[in-house]
Amino acid sequence: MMNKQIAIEDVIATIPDGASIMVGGFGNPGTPFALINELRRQGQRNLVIIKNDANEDSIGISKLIENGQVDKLITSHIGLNKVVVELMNRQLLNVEFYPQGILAEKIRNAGAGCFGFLTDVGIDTEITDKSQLIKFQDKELKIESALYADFALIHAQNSDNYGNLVYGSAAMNFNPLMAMAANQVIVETPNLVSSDSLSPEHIHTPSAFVNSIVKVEFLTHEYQLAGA
Amino acid sequence: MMNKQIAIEDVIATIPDGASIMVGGFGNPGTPFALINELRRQGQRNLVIIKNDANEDSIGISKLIENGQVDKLITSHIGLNKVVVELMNRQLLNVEFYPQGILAEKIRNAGAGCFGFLTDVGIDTEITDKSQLIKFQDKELKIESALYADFALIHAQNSDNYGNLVYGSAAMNFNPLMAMAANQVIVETPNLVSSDSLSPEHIHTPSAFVNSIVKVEFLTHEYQLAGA
Amino acid sequence: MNVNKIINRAIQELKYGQIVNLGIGLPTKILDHISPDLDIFFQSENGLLGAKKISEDSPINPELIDAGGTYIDIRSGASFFDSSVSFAMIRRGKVDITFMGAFEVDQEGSLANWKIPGYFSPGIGGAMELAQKTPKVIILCSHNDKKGNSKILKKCKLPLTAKKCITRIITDKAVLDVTNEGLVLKEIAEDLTVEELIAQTDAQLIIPQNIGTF
Amino acid sequence: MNVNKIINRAIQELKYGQIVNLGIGLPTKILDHISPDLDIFFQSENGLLGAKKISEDSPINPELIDAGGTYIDIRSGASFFDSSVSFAMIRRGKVDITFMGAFEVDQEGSLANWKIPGYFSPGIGGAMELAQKTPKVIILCSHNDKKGNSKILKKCKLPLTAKKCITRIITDKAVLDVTNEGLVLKEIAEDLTVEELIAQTDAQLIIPQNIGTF
Repeated sequence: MMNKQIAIEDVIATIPDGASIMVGGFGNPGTPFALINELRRQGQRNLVIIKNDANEDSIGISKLIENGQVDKLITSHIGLNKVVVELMNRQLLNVEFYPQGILAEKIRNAGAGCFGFLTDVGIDTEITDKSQLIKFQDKELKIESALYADFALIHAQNSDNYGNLVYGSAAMNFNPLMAMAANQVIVETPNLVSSDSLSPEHIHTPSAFVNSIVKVEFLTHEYQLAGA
Repeated sequence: MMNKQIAIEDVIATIPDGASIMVGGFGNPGTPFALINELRRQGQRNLVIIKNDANEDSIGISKLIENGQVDKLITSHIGLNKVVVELMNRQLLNVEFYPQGILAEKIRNAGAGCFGFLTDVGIDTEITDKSQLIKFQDKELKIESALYADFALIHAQNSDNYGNLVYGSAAMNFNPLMAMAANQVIVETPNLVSSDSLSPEHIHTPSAFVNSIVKVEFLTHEYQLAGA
Repeated sequence: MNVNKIINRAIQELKYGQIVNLGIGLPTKILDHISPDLDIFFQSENGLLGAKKISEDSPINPELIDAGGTYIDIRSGASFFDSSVSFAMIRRGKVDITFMGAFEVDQEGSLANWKIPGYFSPGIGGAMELAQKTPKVIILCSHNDKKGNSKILKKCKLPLTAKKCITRIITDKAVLDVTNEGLVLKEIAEDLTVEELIAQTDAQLIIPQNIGTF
Repeated sequence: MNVNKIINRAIQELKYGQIVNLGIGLPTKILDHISPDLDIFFQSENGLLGAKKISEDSPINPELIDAGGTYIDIRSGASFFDSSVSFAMIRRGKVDITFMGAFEVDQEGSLANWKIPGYFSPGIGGAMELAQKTPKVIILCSHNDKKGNSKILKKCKLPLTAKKCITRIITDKAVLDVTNEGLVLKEIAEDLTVEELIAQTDAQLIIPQNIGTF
């Protein structure tokens, strides 16, 4: 570990075709736009992307989807991206939906090194096939499997050289969960700061979960857009 | 919610005989000694106590156990408390042990409103009865049930009037997990501070999980002792 | 539809100290109309407690949005947390009230608001957990659709968000409570008769002696 | 038993940049002997990364202990987290090395260090997850017990902490590696012959051509 700083093109080049990639962010806040843009430039294909939403059209992961780099999207809600809804409806993109908190918990469960959890969310709805239910302690419950990934792309407000991360306001969302659940964690940050400027009590993601840090020299317009 | 501040004797009086109570702390740091001492004074009985350890003899939850108030202790390790080990060996106290991270995760799972999780920890050891194993995605796994409680007793370094909590250094440990898993959460803090002095990004336990706040006017000698 | 009528009636549900989640659409309009003095914590499922309408002269923080993607501000006592904690809060019933829109509701208290097969399937979002796990689920919707069909049905036909989850329904024409006995008319719009309301409602209504107006 | 010999040999396992957990007993003595310049992060399962031995003239922070209850300090780049994150880190294999004591180890790499039925059963603590989930599990123990019996067995008799989990065993007499073929002698104490070691060891040892001394 130690100095994990690396050039953006070098670290994105470690992602192969067919990789599963968790992407932080809920709408715009916390979305690692610079890492995504480099992935779009390098053009890896057959990707499985895991993100709360599909961003809006023409930005974020929507760029990867529109460019045909994504085979499957695992998500919660894509209602603010008509282009991706259209690609899904035309069966050009495989989309797997989960209730938002279940998606978060599947990722958290992987991050905790577990293999699944028991829930009753949605058991009275069409998202549950009654044949999957198990009886546990007199309740009808569903096993949701843990969701791991090969890579996570994370946007942090601050990072030190070790990869201790702090997120800004609502940009936290899925980022700390994905940083725990993925095997290789790549962080972009506009602020590479000294460790001594971070309070050890207020680290959101401890350095142990971070593999690579990219200093984003300037933030593109995407970071300034309205969210979702 | 709003002003949740309450006198220590009034809030501890809401705990009935037979209650299940999670108690924060790993060794001394994070142990709510003042709340425990009041529970000892009021003398509720037949309690189920859930804590990482049993503190050392004559302090913390050991006082409750030595006073015969505890029927059952759910814990991870009591090696630093010979008195409690002796009570267990003489079958005067029912003790249920879990691996430390499994105990933490059982509490976290309840805190997340789930009912259990799948793990392979300890499956090759005597803590696992092979008949409990289930096959899930080609792995032999154990279902660990979520661990809920009626009450949680929490020690926070800082709290505002709403119950936004911040823990000090290694005093965090089980406290934020228990604050989510218990139905009634009682916090003691030496520092009742204004909300504006807390950074919203650095709240460890959001106010939604806190029911009652006790301002501890002075800290007893127990808070100054060596840990564990 | 008289949106303001629904919103004004919805605001009467709010009490000092509550934690409240506002769904996208009609419910988020509550933030625009509420008195800033009311001591309420609005939870937004993208990970914050204490959302506040942004004032027009405040600078925008691009990292501070609500779950619908609108720029917001925060109040004193606010907190940020990750998405797993946000839904832990919801599944543990710590959000006191959720206001949601609806495509259909029924007299059993079931709700359909996330999918219209063949037309609209953007995903589930946070709706299922909010509907299933919040102690008080209050639906804000127009009483009838654009063609005049009742949205208040005997039985939902669309895929459910959650079964038997609704506490109260506030429309432009009525306030209805879901009870074990069925759907009880609590209040009726002041320009409507009970007979007119029944004619415009598919669900069976229980009509008590005393009915308020709004 | 020559404790310093074991500790000094153990310290040679440490490399720049590693994350290391130290079990109670022999392993925690590593903190006392290590160079402060070595850029290592010690994880303590009570919820911190970056533990450091407290210097004698430093004020004690009563909320800052390691998992064994000893007052410690933290280094630059340290972080605190809750117990679920602490064990998430462990179960995800983010702790590179764990040093642990042992009652018994065996030639299959299994470990017994948490319970002696009838004599010692203080609970499991963090041992099971650390042993099962850490990529490199290094055992530090005396080669023989006080009666001279080998702790390095063909098969553990005590309840296991974890099966086939050990990478390397460092005793006062030998350094042994667990391999698919069995227990390989890597290094031997300089005052001992291979024949003497074999006589003092219950487990079957694989003796390669080249053996180091320490």
